[in-house]
Amino acid sequence: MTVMSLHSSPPSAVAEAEDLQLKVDLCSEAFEPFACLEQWHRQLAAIGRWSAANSHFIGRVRSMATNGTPLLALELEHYPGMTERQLQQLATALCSRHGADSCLIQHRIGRVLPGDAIVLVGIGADRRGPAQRCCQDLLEALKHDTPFWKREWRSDGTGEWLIGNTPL
Amino acid sequence: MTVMSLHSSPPSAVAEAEDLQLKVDLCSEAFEPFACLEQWHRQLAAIGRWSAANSHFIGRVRSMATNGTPLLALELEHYPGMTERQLQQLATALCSRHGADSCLIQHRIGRVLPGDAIVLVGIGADRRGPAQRCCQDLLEALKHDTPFWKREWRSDGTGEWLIGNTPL
Amino acid sequence: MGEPSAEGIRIRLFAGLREQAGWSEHHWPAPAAHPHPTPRQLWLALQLPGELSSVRVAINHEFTTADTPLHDGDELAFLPPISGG
Amino acid sequence: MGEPSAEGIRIRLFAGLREQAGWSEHHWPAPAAHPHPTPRQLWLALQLPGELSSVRVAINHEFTTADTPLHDGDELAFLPPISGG
Repeated sequence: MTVMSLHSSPPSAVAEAEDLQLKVDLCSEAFEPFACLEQWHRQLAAIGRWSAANSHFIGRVRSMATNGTPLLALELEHYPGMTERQLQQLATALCSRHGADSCLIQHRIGRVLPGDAIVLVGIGADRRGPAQRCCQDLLEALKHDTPFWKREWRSDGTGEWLIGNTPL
Repeated sequence: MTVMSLHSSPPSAVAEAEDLQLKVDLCSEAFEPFACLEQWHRQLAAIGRWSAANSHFIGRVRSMATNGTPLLALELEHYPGMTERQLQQLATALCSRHGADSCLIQHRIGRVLPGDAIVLVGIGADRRGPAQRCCQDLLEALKHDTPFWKREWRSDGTGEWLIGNTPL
Repeated sequence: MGEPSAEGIRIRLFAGLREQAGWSEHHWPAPAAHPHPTPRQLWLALQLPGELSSVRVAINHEFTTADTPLHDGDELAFLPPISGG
Repeated sequence: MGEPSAEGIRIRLFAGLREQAGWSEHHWPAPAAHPHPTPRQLWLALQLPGELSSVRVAINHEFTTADTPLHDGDELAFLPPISGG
């Protein structure tokens, strides 16, 4: 599995949120969301940074294309460099705003099959409200303000770029 | 591990939401939230009932008592029979309201140690908004409308019943 | 007081309320002369501690009001403030 | 047009916009006579398809406006509607 990992923050982000535990990966092959979460929580616990409140979201690729025909696969394009930078900036800003303590983002790139996890967001905070709100806001930011593009490959052989996202 | 399991709905609940995949357990010993989630998702996938949007919440016992002293353990009392029934009714009603497709609840009873998972709520739906909102609402319902009582056992040997919950 | 029925009413307390009262379960032999007491009447009759307004009432595992008439065989519970999750 | 600078401006397209335009990357040799073109000017000069108002503009991996002056060595990207997550 090829993973582009951004475990450390750039100098400017570190100054803003030096206590945030942040891990952002773009995964070019399938990832197991629960194994990722378990490992992340284990890492946090090992440094005494586990949280009382943990909110997670896992998005999986649907079986149907937006036109109602069977979906063969989604193709995920991104903007190497900007996508990682944007994810890290958005996560740092939102975790700071909500007072969250930890943030895990895993996002697929490349060809993703129906049923496969395409995105995982995990937020740890001291209270459930901030954890839940931060997880929601980060998911929206990731869907609307991070350079990812989805192309649907359909069973009739056609491929079409999606314009925007499914409604909230 | 002793588990009181409620995998099937009572006749009345089945009629209201026959399509809901529901699993509610009261666990008298520590549970591994990610192993539970993975197994649950595997079960749903096996019957073709996996969801595109999955929202989870995991609550862990804090290290500090509400008076700021170290916490030895939480003691979780419940009302056998009513607690299970209430969880099932609340989950069925909220999943129906939000249009969620699956619901997993795991809740500890007995003596729970700091860092241990005390509650797990997992909701599957077709879209992220319903999944997130249902997960939040069910967590609040579980905290305020299900007969559970927490007693803090503190390092000075005292034990005190908590009145209500931490703020949202 | 009249003759108690065969079943009567089972009364249960939990958590802090149980400890303040000093008991967890009580059998109330519903007298023929007053067969349908309310939870409020039993709260007073049993001299339970604190204010009834601070607890919730459940009959047969369902929340209800303190003025719901009880029936022979019912299980009544007084629930102090809940702290789940 | 004047003499192109050493670096010029790197222009990138993505997804549907890339396919409509038929190219993914273009080097714009910033002329000395007009060293600070804006993304809007380049969009028109390159005759890119569709409306500029439907795409977002990034310079050096940061979102910005279509009227931000570009500098020698900048990377400009036109981003069609995003669909992440």
